[in-house]
Amino acid sequence: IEQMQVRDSLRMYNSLVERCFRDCVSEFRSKDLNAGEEKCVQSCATKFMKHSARVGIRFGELSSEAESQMQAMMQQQQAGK
Amino acid sequence: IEQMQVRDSLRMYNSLVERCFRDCVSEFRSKDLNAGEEKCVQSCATKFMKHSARVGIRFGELSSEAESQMQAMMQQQQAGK
Amino acid sequence: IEQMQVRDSLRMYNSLVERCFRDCVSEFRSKDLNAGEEKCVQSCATKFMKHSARVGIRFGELSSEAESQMQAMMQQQQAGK
Amino acid sequence: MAQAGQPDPAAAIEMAKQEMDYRVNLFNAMVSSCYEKCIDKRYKDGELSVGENSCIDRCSSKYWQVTGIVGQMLGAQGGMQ
Amino acid sequence: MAQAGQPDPAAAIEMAKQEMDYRVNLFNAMVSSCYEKCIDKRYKDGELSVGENSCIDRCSSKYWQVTGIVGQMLGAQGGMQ
Amino acid sequence: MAQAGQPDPAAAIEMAKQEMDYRVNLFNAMVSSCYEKCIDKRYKDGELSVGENSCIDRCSSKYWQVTGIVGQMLGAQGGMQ
Repeated sequence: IEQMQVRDSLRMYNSLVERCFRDCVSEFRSKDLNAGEEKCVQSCATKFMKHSARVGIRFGELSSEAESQMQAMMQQQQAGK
Repeated sequence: IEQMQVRDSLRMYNSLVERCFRDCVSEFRSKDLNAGEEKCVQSCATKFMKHSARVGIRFGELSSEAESQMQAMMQQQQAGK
Repeated sequence: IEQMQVRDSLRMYNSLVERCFRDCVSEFRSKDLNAGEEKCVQSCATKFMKHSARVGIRFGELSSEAESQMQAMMQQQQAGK
Repeated sequence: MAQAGQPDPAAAIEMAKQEMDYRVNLFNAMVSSCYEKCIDKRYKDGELSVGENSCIDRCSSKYWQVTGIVGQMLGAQGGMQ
Repeated sequence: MAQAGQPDPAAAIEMAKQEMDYRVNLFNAMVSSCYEKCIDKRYKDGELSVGENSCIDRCSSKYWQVTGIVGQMLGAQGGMQ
Repeated sequence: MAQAGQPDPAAAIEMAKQEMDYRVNLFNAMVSSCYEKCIDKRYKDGELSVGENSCIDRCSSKYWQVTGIVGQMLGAQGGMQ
């Protein structure tokens, strides 16, 4: 399970890099990032992490809501027996 | 092998959700799906499953065609020895 | 490890097919590829392999550069102790 | 000696893994789908705007509802082939 | 005591797994590629039209041919690095 | 008897696998990202032009720099949740 978490965070890191590269870098006249690209990558990465964190909170809420609904339903079924 | 099938059907389920969400939902003024979005998601899911099923049939035909060609070739090689 | 290499080359093969199909085939009036599509797929696959090979060389260079920098840094740290 | 209601530990671990795998994939899909729908890609800075934040909340909720609709449809027809 | 033509069981299972993994990936790629090429995304209802159905058949066939061409090219140069 | 600096072999193999998995994913992402940015999709022939070749070199270098920036940012805040 721990290995899965490492694998998943590496996967997320890879997808973050891919996305911010795609959105921020589009000029290939030199082999080094220019100042604008570098700043864009930093903003993109920060934004992506804040976004992920917020979705994570919502995801947790929605999951536990669903779980309590499930339990309420199962109790009703028990009572109806 | 059975585990792989569970994993693969979960993967397909995830990709179906992703696709139908992307194609059907594009307005975020409320937190609930409106009637049009809901209907769109249902049609999209139905269509996707019918599509998958049809590709599955074709895939089966093409696979077994390829296999008989392979066998015919191997028999020719045997005969040519 | 060997199994991972097989898996990875199969994955690359699949992504190559997907990409060249997407870029080269867009007409479905017959069930066989026409001459133009076939030539396009061949050029696409050749180009993709040459591209991958070149990225592979650069990737190797960048990796070993990074490694020597890392080692230089660690030696500095040792010396500074 | 596995009995109904008392599955053997290996199978239970396998199921827990798949459950977690499924949840991670769902979360990742939600993150990237809502990123596409809600985030301004100009990246002037690393902050999420008020509009982006409320879009993320609604998008997460709608995405969750889509998984519910699709899940019900697949359940109704006895899983997806 | 593995002999040529009589591989040991563990290796055979591993090969069967990879073969199946490859086929599942190929099928999934075919499904999503042909979905993009053939399906009308307006989702008025859940039915596939006559045009969509015949497009799916031809698309599957062409996709299969592309895998053949690419496979031959990779085989000819002794696998893909 | 695992001691600091002398991890047990199973964990070491697991780490090596993850390291390799990470590098393969990074390489694949670089290949496809730079393909999108640099390659002319008309596929008149299978050759890479001079412009494409130099674009690939610069793109690989910039992609590598983006992984560095993002890696530093994630490291600074103690990994990504």
